[in-house]
Amino acid sequence: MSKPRVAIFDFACCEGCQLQIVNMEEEIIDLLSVVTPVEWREAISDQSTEYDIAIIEGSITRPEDEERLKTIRDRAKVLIALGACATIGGVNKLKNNFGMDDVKSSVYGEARDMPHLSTYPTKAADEIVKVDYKVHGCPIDNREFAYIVKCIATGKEPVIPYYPVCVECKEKENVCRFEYGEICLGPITRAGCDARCPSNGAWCFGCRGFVDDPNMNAGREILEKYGKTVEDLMHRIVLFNTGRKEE
Amino acid sequence: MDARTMKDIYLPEPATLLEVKPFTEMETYYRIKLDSGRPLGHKPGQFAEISLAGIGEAPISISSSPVKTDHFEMVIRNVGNLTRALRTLKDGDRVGIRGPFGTSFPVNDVMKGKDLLYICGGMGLVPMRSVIQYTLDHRDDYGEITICYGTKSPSERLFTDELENWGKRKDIAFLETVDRGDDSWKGNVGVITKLMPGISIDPHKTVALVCGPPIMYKFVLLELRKMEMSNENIYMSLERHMKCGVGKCGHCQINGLYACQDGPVFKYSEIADVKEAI
Amino acid sequence: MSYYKMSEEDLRQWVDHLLSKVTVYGVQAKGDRFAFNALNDSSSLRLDYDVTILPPKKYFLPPKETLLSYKGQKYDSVVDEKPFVLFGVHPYDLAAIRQMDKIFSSDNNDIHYMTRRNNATIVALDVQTPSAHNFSGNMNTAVIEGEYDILLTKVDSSYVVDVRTGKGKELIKGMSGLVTAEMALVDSRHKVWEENKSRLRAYPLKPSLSEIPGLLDKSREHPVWAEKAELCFSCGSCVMVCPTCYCFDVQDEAEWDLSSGKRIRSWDGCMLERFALVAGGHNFRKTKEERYRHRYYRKGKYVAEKVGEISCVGCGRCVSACVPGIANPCEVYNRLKED
Amino acid sequence: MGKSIDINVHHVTRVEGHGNILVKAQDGKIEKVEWQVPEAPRFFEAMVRGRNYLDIQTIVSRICGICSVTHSLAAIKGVEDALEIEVSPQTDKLRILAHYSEQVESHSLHLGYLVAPDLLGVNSVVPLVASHPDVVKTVISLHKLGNQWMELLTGRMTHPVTIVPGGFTKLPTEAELRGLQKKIKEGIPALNTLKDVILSLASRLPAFDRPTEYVAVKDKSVYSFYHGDIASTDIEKTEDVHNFESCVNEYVSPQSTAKWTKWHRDSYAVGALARFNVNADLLLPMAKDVAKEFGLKKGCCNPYMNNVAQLLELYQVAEHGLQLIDEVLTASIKPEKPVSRPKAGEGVGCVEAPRGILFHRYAFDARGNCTRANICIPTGQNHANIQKDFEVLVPQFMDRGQDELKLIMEMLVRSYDPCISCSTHFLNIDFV
Ligand SMILES: Cc1cc2nc3c(=O)[nH]c(=O)nc-3n(C[C@H](O)[C@H](O)[C@H](O)COP(=O)(O)OP(=O)(O)OC[C@H]3O[C@@H](n4cnc5c(N)ncnc54)[C@H](O)[C@@H]3O)c2cc1C
Ligand code: SF4
Ligand code: SF4
Ligand code: SF4
Repeated sequence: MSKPRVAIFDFACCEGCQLQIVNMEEEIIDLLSVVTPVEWREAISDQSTEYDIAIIEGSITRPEDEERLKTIRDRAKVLIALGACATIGGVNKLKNNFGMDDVKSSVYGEARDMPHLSTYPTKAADEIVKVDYKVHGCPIDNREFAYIVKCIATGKEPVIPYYPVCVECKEKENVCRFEYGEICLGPITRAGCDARCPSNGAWCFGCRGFVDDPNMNAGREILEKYGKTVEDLMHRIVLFNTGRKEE
Repeated sequence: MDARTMKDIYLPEPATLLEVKPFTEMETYYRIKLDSGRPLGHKPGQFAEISLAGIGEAPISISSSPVKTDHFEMVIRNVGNLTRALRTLKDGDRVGIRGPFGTSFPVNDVMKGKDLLYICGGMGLVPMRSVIQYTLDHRDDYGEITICYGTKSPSERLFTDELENWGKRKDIAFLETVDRGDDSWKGNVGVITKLMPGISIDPHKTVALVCGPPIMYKFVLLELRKMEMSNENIYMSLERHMKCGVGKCGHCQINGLYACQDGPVFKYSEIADVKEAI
Repeated sequence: MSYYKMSEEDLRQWVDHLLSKVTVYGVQAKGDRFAFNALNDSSSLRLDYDVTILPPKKYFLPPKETLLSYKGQKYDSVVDEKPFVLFGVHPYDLAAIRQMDKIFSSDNNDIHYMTRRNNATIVALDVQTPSAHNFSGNMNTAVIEGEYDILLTKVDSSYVVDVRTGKGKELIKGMSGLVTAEMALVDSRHKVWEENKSRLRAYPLKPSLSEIPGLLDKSREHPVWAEKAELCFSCGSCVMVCPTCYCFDVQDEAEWDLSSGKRIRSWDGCMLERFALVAGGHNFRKTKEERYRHRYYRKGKYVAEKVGEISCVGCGRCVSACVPGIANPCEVYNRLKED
Repeated sequence: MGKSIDINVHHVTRVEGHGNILVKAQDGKIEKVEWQVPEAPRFFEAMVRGRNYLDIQTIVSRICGICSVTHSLAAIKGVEDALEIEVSPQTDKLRILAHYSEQVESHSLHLGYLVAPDLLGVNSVVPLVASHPDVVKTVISLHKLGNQWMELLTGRMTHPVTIVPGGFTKLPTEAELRGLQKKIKEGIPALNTLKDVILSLASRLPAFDRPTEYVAVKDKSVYSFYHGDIASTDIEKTEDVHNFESCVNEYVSPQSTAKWTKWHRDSYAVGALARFNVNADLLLPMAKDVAKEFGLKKGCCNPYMNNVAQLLELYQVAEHGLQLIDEVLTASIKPEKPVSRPKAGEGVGCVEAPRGILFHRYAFDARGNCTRANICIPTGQNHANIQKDFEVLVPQFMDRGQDELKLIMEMLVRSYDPCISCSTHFLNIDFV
């Protein structure tokens, strides 16, 4: 591909993943040497319908967004889902644990039935269109983003960790959160974040989605060993992985 | 040990692709020369690591006979990053080479003077071709030579010119089959083991050499047993995931054996009890 | 061979002296645990630690390291030649380094590992505080003879400094007021050693060490593999923390110019799902059970046969790192012996 | 000239989130002037129900990537208020320090990447890389300072990890804090460069005054972002944060269906200018000097001057940040662990986001699970004020022609530094 044209689009999300691109700081200039941005509402004023690579941030929560996503997919040669909202639904899927009417009235009360408040259970991008690459995480890790962009530019399939966060957590020489009696989602969550949360004294929240074959059965038995229940585990899992069985 | 005088076992040597030729939809043929002019110096059955900077490295069998020293040949199936990138290269492009590595077929001792039975499934012909060529180059050193070759379909046959040649030769028996035929295919149809009952050999003066996809070995071995071949006289080349090729990375372990160093060519009697081998 | 006697205070002074000349990695507190890290001054050095979270292998085989750099299709070796001192290595970890040395120097010499190794001076330290999971007493590695440049043993309130090699001598050179240890003190280390051999046995090991390879030979179909593996997360924690595990992966990473970059080696592990997966999609150890079994065969037989001793040094790190609590080599080998 | 105008900016660019501007005028008669927000509603208040108090800040930080620390802090304060958790002075100082990092990150991003292109007459920061490399370098260095500062205190750039109810999961070391102090000091020359650039372009900020009410947090002795009551330029007395609902007075506008806010007038403004108008006397010397240089005085009612107020706040947090680090270092870092336990209760957390005052209210059951939440975000509070500005601005600037009017209107929206994706509570109006 000769210098691909890139457009970035956002759906329901906090735009924190786009911010990670901005957070590349000086490296953005390098990034611009590899791709040409043609639409990026948060950073530039241009808008375009012609692009090779579309980067999608955010979840799909309304019928009109679904249509917009399909149009983008049709136009783009390559579609990248950026961040947990797009790759797995992320926190937006917490909503799916409730009825939609309940969700609307609890926030908007009387106004809940207004047409622009239409909302349906949150979907990740790949529940609607084919996604070519996923940049996992909430927010994404911009080094991984840079790596994936470079791979696409060189025609290489990026090698994304398939194994759990524990691998990186060990490399970071952390004490396992389970030793502190906490439930950590590290053993079932895809690595690639450098065990960011455990390395900062927290448990893994599971924002990169599950590994290919999470051992849920083990999860259950082990909880007993640590005096926890399946409910405790689910309470934690729903945060980023509501309704997500496995990748 | 002074680091400066030690050789870096991971450092590829520069090499040039003399010829790049697509063989089938999936496989591409490469003729390669080391830039230093040094002959690769491989033995039949060995492999080398081929590198493309930025993409990666992979173990690939050397497909040509060691008799040719000014270049060597490889045939590579497009299955992933490196192999896909290699397919886009042109004559004159550069690659990196490490090797040769691994064990080889015993052309100069065990095989000498024996009848040879080659059984190659699909890509298995690629490593086997180096030893087939070698034994044909030294035809007088060996007894009867039988080559069995099976592919999934006629379009997947490799080295078709050579196959035709083998078919015409009177001093060897060449048998072929495909799993599924097509309109143009006039030959045998069926899996490779279907060829075997028709072959009559003297199990005591025959060496069998086997290479093919993981699934093939079990069935071929059953047939060889029926022919009363002893495990001592069966050689096979095995594939495993490999990262270093020099016995460090751990990926290619077959129980306690390293496919990169103890293999890829194994005498079957040495691995008959190695549970993960077949 | 020479023996000196130092108080803990002298020892710290010595470390500070070293720090003015060379990088020293020593054990420091990390939260409520311990880890090897670069020392800034001797005050944070802990000689009473029980076990470090990661073994010192990280200094010879780092979690991530650049093997080569490339520009176009031209490669160059990247070799880390900085000398350093590893201060306070316990005997079991030293035994593991001895095994790794064999792996990385035999047959094909790995200059990346070996250069670091040759540039390292190792100050060993006899265990003062046993960790809760250490069973090095069972593995013959609670005490080590040789392999080190200097060995420190705390006897009562002073340290015996046993200088073994030229590198060791170099390290102690320039220290003023060195006091030679009297022979009685040197000999009294045997008491410490005997004590360590018997107290570093957090778990019983029923088979003898020489028995283990044979036991494994006949235990491929043993039910213990499936039973334990049932709970395995394939998380690789056990291999990452193991001082004798050395499997690795290699990947290329491009710079932004897309034509130059690095070939990077990183830790990998046979417990991870795709470790033995080949291009055609065939996974030679597809199930958790196969992978779990492989690890114990590697420790007790495969690598053991290569290096001449059981490839578990009994540090107990895998025992504490495994969330489901299934990674205890003693438990596994005992089961094989029992049935 | 300028008789008929038809502006339809579908998604104002270089703002966080989606907002549209609509103006229709026929023969000089204005038919429609609207500020719309078609952002997909995200329902955070509904989603946190049933979640444990330990998870609240993790969820609500995802309301907004650019004010994630602020949302986390508001949530944590709300939780601690409800659960009656007291934190140590060390935690308090380090939180304020963490909060400052976001002001630096957000303000420098806003001024450098989003506003500067307008002032320099280009479409985005991209052409500036070639035309004004020094400006870009300066902006990057400040933005990076904010991010490194944030990463040190919160464990990450965007979506903090370490700040939790009761304290910090991981504390910075004293050496790291000293390193930060050094970096902040090194950042001051960059700030001066940015200031000089903006000063040289200040004349390009449209001259437009519209008196309105300004609302911000007020504390006794510091220019506050974190502690304090609710203050308004329309009244003397401050209001307790627990009564925030009676200040924001969310209502449905007859002109649109959006929920807007008002207090003593039709609309009020929040943000840097509001904070300045409320707290100007408490600025530290460096920021005071900058105000003087720009001629910015308390009582300013030109919304475009919000950009200048942001600039002087950069000085303010840098100077106060240095002081806070000194105080923490003097007391030396104590290894405290966060302590908290579940309990039924209700509480409010109020802090200043870079773009204005933010309120979170939560109720918890005895197990510490959330039963109710109400979040009132600054951009929601500014929407009505933007609309009112538009209504006065359009007739004043209509003569300038469609293109310039459009730019001036976009610049107005950007000057509020709206963070529309935050608008969990904002309803939009019919689209044309
Ligand atoms: C001794 C030996 C001889 C071989 N000879 C030939 C040959 O002559 N012709 C040929 O086409 N192929 C041969 N192979 C297989 C070849 O090495 C793999 O197809 C190649 O490594 C795939 O690399 P890639 O970068 O294209 O794929 P990747 O993108 O790296 O991977 C695709 C898939 O292959 C797996 N894989 C990665 N590396 C290896 C590896 N080194 N070995 C096996 N699987 C891997 C990955 O896990 C993944 O599932 C041989 C392998 C061995 C061990
Ligand atoms: S803290 Fe979490 S990620 Fe780290 S090792 Fe433990 S379970 Fe795995
Ligand atoms: S197997 Fe476990 S106990 Fe043995 S050396 Fe490795 S980590 Fe230590
Ligand atoms: S640490 Fe335990 S769960 Fe993880 S791979 Fe090893 S045995 Fe399996």
